[in-house]
Amino acid sequence: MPMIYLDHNATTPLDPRVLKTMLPFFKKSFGNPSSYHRHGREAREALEKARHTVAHLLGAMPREIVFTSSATEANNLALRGVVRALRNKGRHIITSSIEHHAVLKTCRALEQDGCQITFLPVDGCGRVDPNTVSRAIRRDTILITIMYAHNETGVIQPISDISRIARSHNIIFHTDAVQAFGKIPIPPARELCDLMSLSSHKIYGPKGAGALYIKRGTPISPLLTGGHHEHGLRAGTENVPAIVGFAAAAEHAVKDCGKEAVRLAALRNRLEALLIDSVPDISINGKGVERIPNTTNVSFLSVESESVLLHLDLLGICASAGSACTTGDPEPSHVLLAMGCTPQQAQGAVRFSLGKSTTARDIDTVAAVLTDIVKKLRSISSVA
Amino acid sequence: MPMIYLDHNATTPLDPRVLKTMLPFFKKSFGNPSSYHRHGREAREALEKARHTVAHLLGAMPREIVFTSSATEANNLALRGVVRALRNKGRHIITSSIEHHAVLKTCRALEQDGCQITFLPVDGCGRVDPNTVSRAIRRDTILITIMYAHNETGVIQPISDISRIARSHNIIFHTDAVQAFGKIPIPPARELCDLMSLSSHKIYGPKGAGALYIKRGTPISPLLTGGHHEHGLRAGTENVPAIVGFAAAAEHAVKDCGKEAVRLAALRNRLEALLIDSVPDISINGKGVERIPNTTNVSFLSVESESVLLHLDLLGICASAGSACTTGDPEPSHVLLAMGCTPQQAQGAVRFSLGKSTTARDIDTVAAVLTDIVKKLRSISSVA
Amino acid sequence: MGEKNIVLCASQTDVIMKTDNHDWKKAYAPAAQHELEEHQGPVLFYNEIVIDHFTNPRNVGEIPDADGYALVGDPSCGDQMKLWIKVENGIITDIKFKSFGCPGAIATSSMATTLALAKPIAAAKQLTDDDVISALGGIPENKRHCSLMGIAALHAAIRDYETKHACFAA
Amino acid sequence: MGEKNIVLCASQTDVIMKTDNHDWKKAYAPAAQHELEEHQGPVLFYNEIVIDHFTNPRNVGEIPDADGYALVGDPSCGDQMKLWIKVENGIITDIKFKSFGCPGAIATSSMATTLALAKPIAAAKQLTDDDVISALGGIPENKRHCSLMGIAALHAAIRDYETKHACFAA
Ligand SMILES: Cc1ncc(COP(=O)(O)O)c(C=O)c1O
Ligand SMILES: Cc1ncc(COP(=O)(O)O)c(C=O)c1O
Ligand code: FES
Ligand code: FES
Repeated sequence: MPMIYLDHNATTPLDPRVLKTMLPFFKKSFGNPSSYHRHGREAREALEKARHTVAHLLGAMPREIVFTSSATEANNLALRGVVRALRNKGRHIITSSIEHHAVLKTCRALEQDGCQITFLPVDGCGRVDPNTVSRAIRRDTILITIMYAHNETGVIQPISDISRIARSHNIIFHTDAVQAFGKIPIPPARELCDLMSLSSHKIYGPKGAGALYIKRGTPISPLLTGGHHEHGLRAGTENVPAIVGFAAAAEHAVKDCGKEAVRLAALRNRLEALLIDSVPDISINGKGVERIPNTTNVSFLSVESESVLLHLDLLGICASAGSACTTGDPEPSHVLLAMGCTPQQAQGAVRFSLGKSTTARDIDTVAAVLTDIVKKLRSISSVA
Repeated sequence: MPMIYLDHNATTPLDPRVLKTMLPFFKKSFGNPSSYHRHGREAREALEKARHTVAHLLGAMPREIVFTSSATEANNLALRGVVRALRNKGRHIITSSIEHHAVLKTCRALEQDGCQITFLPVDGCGRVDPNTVSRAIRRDTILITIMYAHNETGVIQPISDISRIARSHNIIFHTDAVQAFGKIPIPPARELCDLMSLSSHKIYGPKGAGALYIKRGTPISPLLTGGHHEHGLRAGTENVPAIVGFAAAAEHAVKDCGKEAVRLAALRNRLEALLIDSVPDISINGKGVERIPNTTNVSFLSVESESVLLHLDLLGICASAGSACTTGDPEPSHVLLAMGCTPQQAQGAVRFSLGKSTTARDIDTVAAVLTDIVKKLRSISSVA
Repeated sequence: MGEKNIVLCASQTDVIMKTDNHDWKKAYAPAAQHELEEHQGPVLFYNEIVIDHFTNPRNVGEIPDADGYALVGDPSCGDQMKLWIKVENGIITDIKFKSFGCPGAIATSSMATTLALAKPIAAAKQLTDDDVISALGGIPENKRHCSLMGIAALHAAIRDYETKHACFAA
Repeated sequence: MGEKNIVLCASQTDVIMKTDNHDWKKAYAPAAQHELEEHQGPVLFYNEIVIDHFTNPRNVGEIPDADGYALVGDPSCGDQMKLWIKVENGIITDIKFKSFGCPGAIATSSMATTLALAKPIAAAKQLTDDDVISALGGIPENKRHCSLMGIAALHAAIRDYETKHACFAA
């Protein structure tokens, strides 16, 4: 059965070129970057080169990059680290109601620890209104965290405006740029924010690596304490092969980003056009505004997304409903509900996230297959 | 130049068989274990199989294993997680003064957060006296954390006795078993402790994976919040290749452990005997008591360990002074000082940690070379 | 010093085997198996029977002149289903359902209707979600709640039939 | 909405290049270089001159009838060294050291003695650890403190000589 993988926002296949850059660090250059000998030096050199690369791509200084094991860890470090460093200054955080769980659940946990969190609403397209950010700011606001581009809908936030507001109030600004980096051009980190989270496995890099950009001077405490790794901000023997792979993947992503964005946007738009044409009663969530080019989120009225997904899966097509890490939650997506979808619309939402391997043929196949699947499911639906 | 690697306690080369088990998860089976399709299922199956393997080897239930990115993270999760879960019960922790920095620095950080920590002393061989544990227990003691075997000296703690004391007082007991697991037989986790930390890259597995054994029912809060990964105790897309590799490495380590322990103990003893024979004024730290078989820690009086190491490195021999993650600290090892070494003895301490690749010939070479190096350095030493 | 458990240089296999022989297998293996299933996590491993009932659901449709009807919803997920029965001489002679639900809901509803068809009302009332699940050869742990919907609808439709019937009798 | 920076589907290279041309190179590159060196971390990248002075330290030994002598220690690491000088007509005609120290300490002491040898006292007093480090072609950032020991010992030995000399003159 031919495979069509349209779940690139969940994870991407590892670029074979990236794997190649990693292999030496599994084999000959296996050293611990903190070891006092040639093996250590080799590993250390590779680690610092990777840091240099990522810093350069972001428009940052190497010292401002802390490698983590994932973007989840980067988000946790950003939020918990700032809260701990500024605990005597204030306890109010502003975020949105549509953040990734790595931010949302962390905010909830911080709430239990005595923080106060403002969860901003979004409009029907899933965007935060910068004015609501301004209005939410209090004297004890220590952090604003708003994601760059959404994993479920692809919607891009008015991040520069929000950044400007944060800066004008001298409040630390964090953005989860996991789904933006490498997919769209982003301004130099130092112009945009104080903290930015990245993930390797979303850009054809290996799992097990992420990064937090930390602008020089940003008050932050470590989450993992121990040895003096990562400027004292993240203890634990560095995962050198993964970090090296992450840097290589980031380089490729940025280099290919321009062409690939155009190509994917065309394919994504084609998929949407085909579906609008052949499937009645659908809505495309977030379509009205700027989105990352590889993502579309489609609500098929009167059917349940998991049933669509299983039919697709049986035909060798991989897609998802919402983010991977809420798979299995019976509740409809918090994101779509926040955007004003009805529970039924939210239950019928399927995310297609395209990537390097996606072809026009894939798109045509998927559109055709979906037409049948939705027809079939509607024929047995109790709400059709 | 032939390479002799005697720094296995810092990190080990990846077993080629282990790399082989990992490769499919970089390539075809790259899925996110939380994704709703075949790629997700493949990854999920591999992840749960790995959990099963590690659980079985430890004498635990799969559900009691949480995979982390490193043992540092496992130690942080254990300490910070219990403190958070039991914050209304008490704030006193008992540990030793010779723990790995991942425990020691975390204790220091918790101290700043209002915990009270008892750092138990050790005897001249580096062992904690279980009676001191008993005496340190208070009504508000919530956790005892004592490492199993020491990374710098190899000394094994009277862990069963301490475990019994903890159990009889109903206090949660954590042990950092990073340097014990796979090197010596260890009792089933559930009989020994409530929490146990492991690291993959110390047993010929990949960097980027660790585990925390959490006995069913142990109160603990997550450190990384986000998606529902790892039973809700550790959010973040799972590093499937590393976890699969970790499990494979653990299997090999346990299987080979018996034979390898005998072989390495013989080689280690040979190294010590040769050095005692040919280098005057040395002392072997922790020699009097049970140690893991691959480790020896030798103080060469009147010379400075870094100078010994650089000479060794120039000859292609890799060793270390203390733990890798304190490399570059100018201060002498906190561990040796706690054992009653003079600062000078501590400054002259070199750790040799043997491993799979080590041969009798390596040992003879190293002993011969060291004789010359120490003679040379003593000839220029101001304290000789 | 009580270090009997830690025999330096002894074979690890011994300990593991001891573990196997003594407590591990007895105390942990069954639990472990259960735990594994429970923790296959959010990704679902449906078996072939379930897949078959999902892709070819039995008894889909509506019965315009039904004797009993029910609409039930699962509040946890917002899914819902409708179920109709036709009863003759106390026997369910026809049963149809429609479902806005997940694969688990569709397959269990399909199986529930299959089990109920041609059964006397009294017997159909005894059917439980466990019957449905075991007829399907099992269902992932976190999909158990879905199986309740089909059974709940069946029972509700029977109640509906009985209420109407009672009315007629009255 | 001020989204000018985010041009969907535009070439990423543009932004990166803009960054390069405008601020990045100017504002960041030099700092970045410095940062990289600083953050090569605990593992030390000694250059060949340093390695040479470490493996073949110059002027090792003692001068039994020295004119000046000093013992200095680095309190941060506990390392120490001894240094002897012989002075004739205000010129350092011989200099020897012994060191219980790290490679950085040995190499910098070796270089310090090399620089001081045959120099007039006045000139030797002007030597700084920066002179030593630059003569060595640089030393890892976290080893700078080691270079202080050789220079401190030299200056102390000169003071010792001058004190004794002053005594004689009195
Ligand atoms: C927007 C966003 N943030 C954070 C994450 C978490 O990334 P990771 O899997 O590296 O923890 C993801 C992906 O799951 C994401 O899409
Ligand atoms: C005893 C001990 N605990 C913890 C660690 C930390 O392990 P990791 O490198 O996986 O964080 C190490 C190794 O550095 C160790 O030897
Ligand atoms: S998830 Fe709603 S019925 Fe299965
Ligand atoms: S570390 Fe002590 S002198 Fe270099």
